[in-house]
Amino acid sequence: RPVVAEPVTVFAAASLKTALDDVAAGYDGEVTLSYAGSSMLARQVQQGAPADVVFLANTDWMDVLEADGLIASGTRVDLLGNRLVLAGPAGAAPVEIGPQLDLGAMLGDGRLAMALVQAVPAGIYGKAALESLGLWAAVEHRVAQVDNVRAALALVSLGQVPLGVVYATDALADPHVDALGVFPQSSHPPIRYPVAAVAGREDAGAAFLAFLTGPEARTIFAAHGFAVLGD
Amino acid sequence: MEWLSPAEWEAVRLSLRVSFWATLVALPFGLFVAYALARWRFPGKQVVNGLVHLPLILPPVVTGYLLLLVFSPRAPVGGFLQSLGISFAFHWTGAALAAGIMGFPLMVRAMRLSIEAVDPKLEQAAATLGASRIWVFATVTLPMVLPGVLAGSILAFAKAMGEFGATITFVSNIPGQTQTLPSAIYAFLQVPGGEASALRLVLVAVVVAMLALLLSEWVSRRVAARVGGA
Amino acid sequence: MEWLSPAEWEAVRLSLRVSFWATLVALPFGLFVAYALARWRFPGKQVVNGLVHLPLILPPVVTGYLLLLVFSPRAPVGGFLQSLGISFAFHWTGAALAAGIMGFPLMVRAMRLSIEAVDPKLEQAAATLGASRIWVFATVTLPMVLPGVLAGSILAFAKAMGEFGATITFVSNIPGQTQTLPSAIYAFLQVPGGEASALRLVLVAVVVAMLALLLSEWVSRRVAARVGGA
Amino acid sequence: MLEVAVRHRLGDFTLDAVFDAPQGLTVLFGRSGSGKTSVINAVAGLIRPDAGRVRVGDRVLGDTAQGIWLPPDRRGLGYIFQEGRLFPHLSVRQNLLYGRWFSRSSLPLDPVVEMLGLGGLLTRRPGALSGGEKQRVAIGRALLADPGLILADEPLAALDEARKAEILPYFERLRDEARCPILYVSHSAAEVARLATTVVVLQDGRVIRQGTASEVLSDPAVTPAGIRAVGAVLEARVAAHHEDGLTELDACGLSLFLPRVRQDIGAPLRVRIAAQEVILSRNRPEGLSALNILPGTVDSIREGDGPGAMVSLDTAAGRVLARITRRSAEALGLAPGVSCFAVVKTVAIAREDVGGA
Amino acid sequence: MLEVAVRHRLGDFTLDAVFDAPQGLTVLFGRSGSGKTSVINAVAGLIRPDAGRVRVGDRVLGDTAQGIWLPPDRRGLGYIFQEGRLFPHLSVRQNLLYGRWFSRSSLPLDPVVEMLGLGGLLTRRPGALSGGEKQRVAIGRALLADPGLILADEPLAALDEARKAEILPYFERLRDEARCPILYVSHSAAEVARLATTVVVLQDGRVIRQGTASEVLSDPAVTPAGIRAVGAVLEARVAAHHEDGLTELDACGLSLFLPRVRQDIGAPLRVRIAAQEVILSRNRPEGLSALNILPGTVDSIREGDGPGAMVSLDTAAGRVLARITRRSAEALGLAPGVSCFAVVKTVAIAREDVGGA
Ligand SMILES: Nc1ncnc2c1ncn2[C@@H]1O[C@H](COP(=O)(O)OP(=O)(O)OP(=O)(O)O)[C@@H](O)[C@H]1O
Ligand SMILES: Nc1ncnc2c1ncn2[C@@H]1O[C@H](COP(=O)(O)OP(=O)(O)OP(=O)(O)O)[C@@H](O)[C@H]1O
Ligand SMILES: [Mg+2]
Ligand SMILES: [Mg+2]
Repeated sequence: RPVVAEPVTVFAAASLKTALDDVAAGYDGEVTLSYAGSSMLARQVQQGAPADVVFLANTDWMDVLEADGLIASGTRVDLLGNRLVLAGPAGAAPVEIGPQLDLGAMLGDGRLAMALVQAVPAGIYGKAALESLGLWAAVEHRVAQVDNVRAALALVSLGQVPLGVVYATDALADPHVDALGVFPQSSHPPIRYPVAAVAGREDAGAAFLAFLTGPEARTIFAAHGFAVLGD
Repeated sequence: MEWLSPAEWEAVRLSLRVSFWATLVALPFGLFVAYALARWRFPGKQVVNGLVHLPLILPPVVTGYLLLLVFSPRAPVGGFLQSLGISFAFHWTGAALAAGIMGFPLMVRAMRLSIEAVDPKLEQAAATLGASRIWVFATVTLPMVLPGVLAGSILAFAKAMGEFGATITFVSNIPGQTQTLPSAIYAFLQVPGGEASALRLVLVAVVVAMLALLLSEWVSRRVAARVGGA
Repeated sequence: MEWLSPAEWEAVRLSLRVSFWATLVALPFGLFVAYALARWRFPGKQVVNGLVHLPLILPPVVTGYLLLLVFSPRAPVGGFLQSLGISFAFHWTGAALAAGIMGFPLMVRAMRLSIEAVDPKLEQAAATLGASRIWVFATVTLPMVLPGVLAGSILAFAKAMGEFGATITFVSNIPGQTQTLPSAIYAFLQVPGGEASALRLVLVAVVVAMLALLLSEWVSRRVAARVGGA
Repeated sequence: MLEVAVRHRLGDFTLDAVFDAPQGLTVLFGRSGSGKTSVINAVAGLIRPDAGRVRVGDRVLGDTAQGIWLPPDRRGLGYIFQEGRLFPHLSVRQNLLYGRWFSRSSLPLDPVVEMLGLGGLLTRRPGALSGGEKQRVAIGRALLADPGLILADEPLAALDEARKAEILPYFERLRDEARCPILYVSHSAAEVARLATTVVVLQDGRVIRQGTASEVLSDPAVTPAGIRAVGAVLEARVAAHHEDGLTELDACGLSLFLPRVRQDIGAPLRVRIAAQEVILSRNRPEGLSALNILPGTVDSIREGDGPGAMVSLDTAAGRVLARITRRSAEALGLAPGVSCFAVVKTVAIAREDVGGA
Repeated sequence: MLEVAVRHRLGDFTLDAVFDAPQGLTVLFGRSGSGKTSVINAVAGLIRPDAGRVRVGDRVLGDTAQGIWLPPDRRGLGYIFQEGRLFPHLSVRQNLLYGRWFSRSSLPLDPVVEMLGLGGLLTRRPGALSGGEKQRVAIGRALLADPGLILADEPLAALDEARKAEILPYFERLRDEARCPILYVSHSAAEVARLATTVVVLQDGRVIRQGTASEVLSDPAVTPAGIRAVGAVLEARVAAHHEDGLTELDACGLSLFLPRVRQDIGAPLRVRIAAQEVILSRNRPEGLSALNILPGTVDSIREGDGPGAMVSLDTAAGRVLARITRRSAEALGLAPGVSCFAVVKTVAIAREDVGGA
């Protein structure tokens, strides 16, 4: 590991903030972390943003960047994974998530909080999962979509809705919320957090990328509830 | 090819409805607060003034979050309203509430400026002719501040048409209920290749808001012509 | 315990700087546009009026995206500016640009209302005494619209303090560079357990904006007292 | 009838005016800046004085000692402001009718519109009126409020003579029909003499003199409106209307001829005779065009700074003042106790100097 | 010197005024709403008439036929508005000095402040002034702009007589020192007679009569200001200043006595003699206090609607008008060609009726 690394600018999905802040704190060099939504970050990279490393919550946008030739070849790694859970108020009874689940009954006259099902990854995955389990039709008109998964969690946390579909990492951190059940991994496309160096800036990003995939970082990510891929 | 999908039409209609009601309902409150800030002295005036500006200062998401906190069924206010059968959650009225609150500072400022510009000598003249305070307001102050009321309303309306962060946080995005144009636009912008669809909706929003603007300018000119005379 | 981390202090400072410059630079343009809209007749006036209101109508993300498309180093305009050594994208000046544009409609409306309230008879009187148009503006119109200029500026400043969507879309959220208070708040709200930190920053934002508001009210009262007299 | 006592500070200026006027029209007289408008504003309730009391008949409109200070809208006023203050957003008709919305009665619009010559203007807005037209609308607006107290601050200043001559009788009628007390500011001696029941003279915020029009205007020591305002006011009755257009008055046995007045025979009348229009003669003059010749005795001669002298003459009709040159006074050998004749032209007593008493 | 031709429509009102006035002070005279302010606004460039031409001396301020219409700030004006229009955000001093910022010269402030009695008010704002004080500041502001053309729209209307008497000589001096032409609106016959070089009478937007003050005011057919405005204006020279405070004038061989005037011996003077103040006598009257007795011949007798008759008398000093009753005219046997005497009191010729010619 180099003694003093070059300063590095990382554009990272906002949902990674807590974990990535911790990871960067252990990095022996200057790291600037810019957190925003994946789509914003990708567009900014498309427009020539001064990012050395991009770390997204969404493989689609990374695919776009890759297709545009904006990421350094061979640097892309799907570093983290996550799970979808059905979140409910703390203390509620756990359920088995499968085709037999009577989600409609569980909701009563309440709604199911999700991120935007057409636009935001957590929502897209959630809808896919519910569809593959045959549950979507029952709740399609009962979904309250919000612009990000944290807002969905907030709805559950505040009791505004009885249930929400969120990431495991989110449910873990909120004391008012429990994960009532985990969606089977097979029910939706794998949830990946790809990271890559930006084309033309791989020198600045290489060291940090290496650090991200190193053991120290892995431990921290795991502690925040992420599945660290590529083990 | 349909230019807008039925769901999108629904979003247009809903945006209009939300903006209209947000503006209309905010109007009397805005006028009252503007009048109080312009003309009265009372303890805590600066606090009221600050509160009115708050939605402008806070990131919209925070405003939406605070609204959630206040109006959620677990909160006292929300619980009380629910016991009365009033619920904003996931309902277009909640979207209107959020839009109204976000536009409130703009509305109040415009009205307040106009009220401050009214010559108190004219109000005095009305009083000497027997008009009580409320009549003075209705027959002299109000007609003279109409341009400001209009300007404030159009600002609030435009703001309501564009409001997104607070609305989606507070009432989420339920097609036909709370999916306004900006939510729909936002959704398109999140996915690769959604720009074209977003652009279509942006154009619709712009056209609608411009029509409202032109209408307000026209009304405003008529009002001004009436007052100006020479 | 430190109440704010150095990075957060940095965000506070940056927000202030961005809002200050956004307001200051927008001021002359706002005044000019407001005057033109209030007093001149020219073809395309309604188009200008519409353009001014656009940032209010569009979801902020759209405005930010449009700014990004225009001013990014890869776009013609942005490239040209960069060749002149002027850079907006991913720079604090870009945050100021975004904030200024978002506050522009509020500023212009307030100023325009004030200008429309100035009695042209006083301007005529100044002209008969030999003051050319520009002098009439500087010695009569401007002093009389100061309350409106101030109101418009404070609205724009408050808006700049709270602006988020357009800013983060245009210049991203780079600490020390483009991370304003609202962006920092946003980042905290995106992760579990960030609410407490977000709340702290919200309080800071509110306090700063309230101080600015109080200052403006105080200045405004002094100006009004000067003009009022009796 | 009208009791006013106001103490109030405005910057360096201190208003400290106390007066008590009988039923009728009270003129506030005084130089620019002497506090006339301030007094009226206090009576109207537009300023709340540091200390003060305002009473109209039995109605106490304000008494700071008792903590009473009625708001303007509960005082039943018709205030004609010095500067118009028309409502710019209302038409002339709406301006005129504004006060009627709030008063129980409803005076007819037409006579007032006609008197003020506003017929063609009813649909205009004030912005499209001339200065004098605005002033007339302001007068109409106050009168049509059917007030219990009229406050008129130089209501006729912007008007031409012909228009004044049309409006003055209206104020006279208001005064005479005892419809309501009137507080009236004017700089015109002719207006004062013709209208005033009582004159209150203000100077630097204080009342320096108060009395009937005849007392105040015939006091050569108090000539706030300049020397031309000095004159005597005689009380007379209409004796006959002659065919040649003259009216003969009986002023305590003396005949006075005037251009025809509208009052009926027997009606009391007040006639102001300006001091400068009186010619004196030791012998009864013959063959002059002047028809009014009043025998009398010189009471006093007061010499001024200039070439003039003010001669007070006691006649059967009352005190008459004559301002003549000192040279003439000497040439005629005038001195107290000397008898002589006052000659006054019929037409010199202009219409605005004649009013019902 | 001053050429004005304006055609302009304002709603129903059509202004169509054409006149051409020599150097000096031109009074616009006419009833309320006759178009006086509109004419002045056109001359000031505040309205751009449908068609018009305005010239002052050699300077063409506007000529719509040539497409010229100078903006107000390039016309070198001092406009005293009918309604004040002070700048509310500036102090009285700043208001007064406003025009000086833009004119090359800098008239001293103090004399104007003193004449207008504004000494104690310089630091105030207009909101804290009385009506008359505002008007005086407006006068001062216009005068201090050192204008090439003064436009004064009823500048003295809100002022008391004493203050008027202080300001009138200033306008006279401006007129006489040929400093700049003055266009002046007034409803007061005394002001007109004293100040006017030329009088332009407006009615319904048209010029119905134009001439010197003596011509217009002595024409009994044109009495726009009411019958009292009728009078003759005599030209005379100062003959002697007597010790008893009288000034003797020589009006073409006839002596006239006036209260002392400030003009030097030999200076030309204009004296207005109001028709109603003239007494006629067939015989030279003796023993009267009136000092001025002018022999003459009756030129015409014009009977009015009322009891009066207007007698024109040709005297050596010029035409004198006397308004007497028909009864007196008959009693004295007056008819054209009859010789008689006009009697005028010395003090009846008040100071505001006397001005340098
Ligand atoms: N904007 C307008 N629209 C219609 N008529 C108007 C307008 N402005 C003025 N007038 C009319 O034009 C006429 C002339 O107005 P102007 O102000 O010149 O009168 P004036 O002679 O100055 O009268 P005053 O002595 O009352 O001030 C008036 O009858 C007035 O009603
Ligand atoms: N707000 C104020 N502050 C200080 N002085 C004031 C204020 N308002 C009025 N004054 C002064 O009070 C005095 C009386 O004013 P007021 O308006 O009563 O005079 P007025 O008799 O009506 O005079 P005018 O005939 O000129 O209208 C004036 O000297 C004026 O300068
Ligand atoms: Mg006054
Ligand atoms: Mg006028």
